[in-house]
Amino acid sequence: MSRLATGGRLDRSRPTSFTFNGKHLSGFAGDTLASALLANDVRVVGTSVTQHRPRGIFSAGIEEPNALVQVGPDPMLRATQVEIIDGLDAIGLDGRSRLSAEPDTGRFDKLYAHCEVLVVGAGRAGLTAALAAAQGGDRVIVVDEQGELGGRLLSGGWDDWLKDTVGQLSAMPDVRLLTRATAFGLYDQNLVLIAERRPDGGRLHQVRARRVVLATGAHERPLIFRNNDRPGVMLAGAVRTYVNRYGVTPGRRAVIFTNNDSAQALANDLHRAAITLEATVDVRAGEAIVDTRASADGSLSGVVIAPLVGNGRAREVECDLLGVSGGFNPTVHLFSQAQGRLRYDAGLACFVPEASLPTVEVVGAASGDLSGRGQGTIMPYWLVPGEDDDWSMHFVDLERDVTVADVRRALGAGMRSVEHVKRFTTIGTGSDQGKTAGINEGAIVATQLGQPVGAVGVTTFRPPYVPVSFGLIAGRNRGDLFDPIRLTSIHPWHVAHDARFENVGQWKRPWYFPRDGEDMEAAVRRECHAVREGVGVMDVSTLGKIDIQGPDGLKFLNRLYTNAFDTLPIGMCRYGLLCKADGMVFDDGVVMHLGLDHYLATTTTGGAAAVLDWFEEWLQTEWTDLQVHCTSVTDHWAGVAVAGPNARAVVSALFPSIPLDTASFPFLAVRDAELKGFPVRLHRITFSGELAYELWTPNWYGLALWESVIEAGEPLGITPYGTEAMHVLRAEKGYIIVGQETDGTVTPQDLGMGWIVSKKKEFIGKRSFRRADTSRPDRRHLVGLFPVDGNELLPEGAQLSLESRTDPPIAMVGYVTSSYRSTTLGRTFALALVERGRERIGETVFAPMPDRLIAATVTEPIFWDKENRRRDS
Amino acid sequence: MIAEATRRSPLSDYADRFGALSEASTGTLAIREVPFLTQINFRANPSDTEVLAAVQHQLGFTPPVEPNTVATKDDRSCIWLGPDESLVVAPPDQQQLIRAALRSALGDHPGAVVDVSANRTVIEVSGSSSRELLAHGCSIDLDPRSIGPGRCAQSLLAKAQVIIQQTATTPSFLVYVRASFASYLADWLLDAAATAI
Amino acid sequence: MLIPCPWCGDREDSEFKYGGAAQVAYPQDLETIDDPTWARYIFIRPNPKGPMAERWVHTAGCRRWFNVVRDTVTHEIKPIRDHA
Amino acid sequence: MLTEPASHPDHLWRNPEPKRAYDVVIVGGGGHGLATAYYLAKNHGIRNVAVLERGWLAGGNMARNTTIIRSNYLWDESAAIYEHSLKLWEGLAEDLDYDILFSQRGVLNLVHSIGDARESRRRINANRLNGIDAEWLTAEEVRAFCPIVNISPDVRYPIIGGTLQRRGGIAKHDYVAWAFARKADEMGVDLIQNCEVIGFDLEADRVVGVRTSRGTISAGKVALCAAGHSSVLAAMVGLDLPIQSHPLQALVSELLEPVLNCVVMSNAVHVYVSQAHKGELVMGAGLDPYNSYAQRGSPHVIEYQIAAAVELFPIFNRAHVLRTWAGIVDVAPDASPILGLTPIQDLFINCGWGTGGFKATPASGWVYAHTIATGRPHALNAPFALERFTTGALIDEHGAAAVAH
Repeated sequence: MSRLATGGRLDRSRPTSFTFNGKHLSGFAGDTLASALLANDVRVVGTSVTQHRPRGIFSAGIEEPNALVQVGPDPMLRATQVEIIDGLDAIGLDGRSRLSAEPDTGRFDKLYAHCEVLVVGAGRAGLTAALAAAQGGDRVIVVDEQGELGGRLLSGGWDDWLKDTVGQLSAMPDVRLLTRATAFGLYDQNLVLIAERRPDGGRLHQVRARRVVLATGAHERPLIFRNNDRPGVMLAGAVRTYVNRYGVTPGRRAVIFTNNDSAQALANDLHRAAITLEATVDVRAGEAIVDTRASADGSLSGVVIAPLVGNGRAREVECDLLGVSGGFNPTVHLFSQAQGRLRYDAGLACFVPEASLPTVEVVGAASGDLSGRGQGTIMPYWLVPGEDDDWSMHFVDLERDVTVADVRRALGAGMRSVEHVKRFTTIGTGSDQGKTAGINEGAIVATQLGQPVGAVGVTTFRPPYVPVSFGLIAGRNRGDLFDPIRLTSIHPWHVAHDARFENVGQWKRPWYFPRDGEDMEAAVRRECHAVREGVGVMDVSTLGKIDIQGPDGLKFLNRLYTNAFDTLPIGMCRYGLLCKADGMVFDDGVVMHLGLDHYLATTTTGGAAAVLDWFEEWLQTEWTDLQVHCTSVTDHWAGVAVAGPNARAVVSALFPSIPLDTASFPFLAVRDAELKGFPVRLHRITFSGELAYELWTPNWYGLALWESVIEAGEPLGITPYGTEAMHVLRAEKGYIIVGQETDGTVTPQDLGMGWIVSKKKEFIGKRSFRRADTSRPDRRHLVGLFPVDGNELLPEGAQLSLESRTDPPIAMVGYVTSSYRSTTLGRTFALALVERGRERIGETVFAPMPDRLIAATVTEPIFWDKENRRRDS
Repeated sequence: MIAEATRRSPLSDYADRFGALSEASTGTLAIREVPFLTQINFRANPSDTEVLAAVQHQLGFTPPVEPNTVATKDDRSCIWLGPDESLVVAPPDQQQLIRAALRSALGDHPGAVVDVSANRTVIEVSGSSSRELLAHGCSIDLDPRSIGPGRCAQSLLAKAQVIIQQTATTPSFLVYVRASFASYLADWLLDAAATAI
Repeated sequence: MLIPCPWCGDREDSEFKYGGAAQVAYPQDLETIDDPTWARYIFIRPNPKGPMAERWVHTAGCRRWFNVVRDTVTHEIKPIRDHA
Repeated sequence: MLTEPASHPDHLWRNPEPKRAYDVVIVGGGGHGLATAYYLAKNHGIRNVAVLERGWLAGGNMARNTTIIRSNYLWDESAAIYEHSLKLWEGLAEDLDYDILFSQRGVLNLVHSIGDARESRRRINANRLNGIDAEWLTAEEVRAFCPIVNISPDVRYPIIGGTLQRRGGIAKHDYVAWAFARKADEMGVDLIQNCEVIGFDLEADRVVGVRTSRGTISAGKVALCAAGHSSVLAAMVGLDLPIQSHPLQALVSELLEPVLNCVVMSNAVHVYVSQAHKGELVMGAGLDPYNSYAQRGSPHVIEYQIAAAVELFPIFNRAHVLRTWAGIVDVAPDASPILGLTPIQDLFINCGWGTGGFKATPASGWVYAHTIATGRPHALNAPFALERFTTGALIDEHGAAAVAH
């Protein structure tokens, strides 16, 4: 054991047992996996990713490039950040990790927060800033990645100040202290994303802060020399942390290698911990470590020291611990994400923020004030040449196993940008994102090219600052909560009656209602038959509905729709078609004239939001002179369609007092009525071509209305039908579905709906019909298709050709938009868009499928009741 | 008159689950549906003082002109929705009465009166944990220094559009949600509450 | 991004729908303009690197359209007072 | 599937000073610019060529994309140019003598709704008749091809099937760029980095040179090839382009043992993902809706995309996001490229590839080089002329390009 008898911020009364690579070990509450492993004399934690060299613990924090472990379901964590708990089971990695297929029981939570001041980093600078802001009455959030506030202060000194400051902050109501939480992203207008580690998963905090104070400290960087990757080579500051905070001696015989003053403190700590200091090698004194030696397990057993200049003799010193300090890099990741500019400070030998930003302040070591780290005087120094010109064991990026030799190859190949070198060598692309390698990369490039380090610069810092699990970011947007499920008021009945559902946008709509063991085809056949021969009922609540009021309502509708509404009397409704400015069909629906200056327009289920946005856009940004108000009432109304020859019988049973004969209630008429004390609006409209009524009621009564219709229709065998039957019925009648017969490239004329395009008035999109392409004669027209074999079903989406062969390439003249088996027609049929289709009626086209060729005859796109007798009966 | 028996609110199936949650929270959180409220969407030119005065005369409050505020008189309130738009909310079954009042207030002035009572249902979220519960899915600042009794906001809660109205300092909030989104939002609230209490 | 709705206040951009460049007028005299002019209206919009006058609509809020000037590099946003 | 990093040649390119004059100056040293230079030299013997790059070679979208390669586009015109590209990809490593890690592991498009299925079938049928490999897979076949996809009917948007292009796959973006650069350099093309174009010299309606941060360079012909920055360059000669620049976000995970054996895309939930050769998951999102030249987007776009990914692949739940970023993609109204002549003589334009640029790199270079060399569009890019926006003869690939790819 390498645990000191006393000292450290551990709870020695709480021993904690865990396993590493299957071996049972123990530590204390307060240990990280790394400190516990060191205490158990585990020096080799994993192997490197490409060269498969043994690797140990290099740092004591988030910047760890070597000690990567798999813990339970977590594929890759840093041993320096894992707090040990009883039963923790960790496995050392080889730079790669494996995902677990086990169901994940972790809970990932998400929370929004707002504050005047967000302080990132709870070291001395951060806590000082937090206290000042809090005393000014601001809401303050302090976030720190460690389990305890204090940052580097936890590694020694300042205990009283820390206890006192944290005490004050904890007592303040408007201060929130977040530990085990890493601010990983700083986005536009100070949105800060914070990943909080929780025992059962994690929580993502999304904080909007008026002001952000970055007290993110600095990362110590190594010096680079041959075989600098051996277990036992450790950042000097990390050695101090293990000794002071965890009461662990990471070695017995130590050597210090540095180019600045900070290692002096380490010497003192080593002395207190009774670790022999074999040598202090200081490049400022003209010496450097040129190589290291390894023991059997590959860990450090000694170093080779030589003068920097001249060829004085090298000497070897035995040791099992090498504390390295090449200086400090202010942690500027979040500052850079906030678009802050960096400058190279030659005196400090690092990149520092040029200046704070208007709402992002940088304080402490992060701002380049390295006094707290005791850097003192530093001799900028990066790379110790080996005894020969072999650079293949000078590691720059330990996690990615990249050496100086790789960097030299990149430069030799002609690369000059650090971004190119990064991509060529993969420096900085590991899970540590090169926290200990990035600046050294630039410095090496600079020294090799004989350029100033500042001119070479650093690669861009991108979020996240630390790896963040997918699960955390997904939060509770999973399963049914992934996207809202929209339900109608009649939904419970559909569920109770075994409906199969179809996702239509966010809505769940009944697709078909199978009865005792029916498959879909049988059910749809039965539902269609019922509507054609008897009566069917359908939930049409999902239609978009826009209430339109105001003296200019008519003018407004005339400008939007391709057809005119001037002649539409109150109490009647009319089908309407909408185009975008490019002349392509956008949506369709029915416009009801409900009263003086009062209309209601329906939209397709999927188009509701887009159409209302479209209406408002024109009203608010273009036609500001119009006195019109639009209000969405989609959810207010439940809708029940009663369709079929017996529809009138069912509806009059419910509304005996309302005359429903065609004379008094013609096609497209609208009436308000009452049923069992609740309001119902009757519309005589059809989407099946049959005699049909749509009954609307406020959705509170939707289920009651539906059940009343079912009850009244019982004697007539009323049949609930779903979207599939509805599609078949409307196709038989040649009614289009926007998004099925159209795809944003189809004009009303293409659909043969020139009849609904006004020649007289101006409307959105009209001008586009005169463009060369929209007026060419060989456009694709909507036509009907009868497969020559009436049992053959054309697949929807089948491409059509004039050539009767299946071997590509084959020229295409169109494709099948809709295709069904029709009980009504006793055969299959389809709708299709076909080049010059209207000129080809009677001709044969072919659908070359992988396994067969389907021949079909082109027909008019209407197959049922061309004369509308049934509709108007 | 209104047929109570036939009327069904979007969240009538959730009463038990809401109740169980309130119990589990030991008083820190209570969720319940407030069904069947009268809700009338009102549009009028905010600078048309004549109309505003007429509304004041008819209903005892002036439609709020200041964004994100609510005017209240007795058991009726008027929620700001936009510069020329507000939502008059009253106890159940006052549709006729309020529509008539607003219509007459408008007279022949430009504007609109639309009954949207069934368009949204209302979920009351109250208790000391209610702010944190809403903060799990709502990005706006719910702190007392930004919102309080008499204030409202339109935003997204989880992925549903909502109107949030604070009614008491307890705190207590009314969340207005489109009827078709109600069960989704209820499921989300129950799931989020598990981590909020 | 945080978008300043002139009515509801600053809100996350997820509450809004983007409306592209502002102040693109619908052509008058549609009967007479030539195809290139019409094509410009339908397809060509400013795409500046830097300050851009653009439209947003607060779909999850007051449903009002409004204009801002946003820098397409820094994402800094300045409101414009007219709401169309 | 995992391979050690490919070894790179010892020499890639010179770093020459710009000359006074070139026969052709290509503005933009991305994948398309480098490929164009290569094919100008190789196919047309035009070697007195400079590629001017504002920053570092292929440091724009080429360095930021998710490297998906496929040719299963809906319309004949798109299918033709993307299929030509795929055929070039199939011989590219050999042609450029560089291991670009091109891997035809198959591109799987998931289908979540009946409407989705109809459109997908329409597309694969068109692909087949155009001689492009395309298959329909049932949900079970989807799982057989990609075992970690969750085809449970109990998810919010269940997978009801998929389409597969087996010849589709991925390549290593940087290596592709370097390979083109190396060969172009070898044939005498000057690749000039840190050289920003700040203006153009015109004589009458003819371009004769470019002004740059490193001096004025006269040019027989100038070829714009700057993706997201095309509008900025075009504006310098008073040319308005029908394109808008948007951020397109992407991300990578840590290195993982092989878990995903193909490219998976889902238009419905806006996610596309593959596992790169070293083992990291590479994933892309949908476009941010607003115009931007900042190489970053809104976090909620990434949030939605990752939630969707975990829905499709529950096994990804504990994988980590290491790095997110955004490219600036230039999107045309019909989601198809603009490639051809401009109203200004000797000035050529290649832009509007939106999210489809990487896969088109070889073909784009091939036909652009032809257009520049002959002054006439190649048959493959003739339909993608600027005029189509006046006539209305668009090539609307929103269906196929709805999600980035």
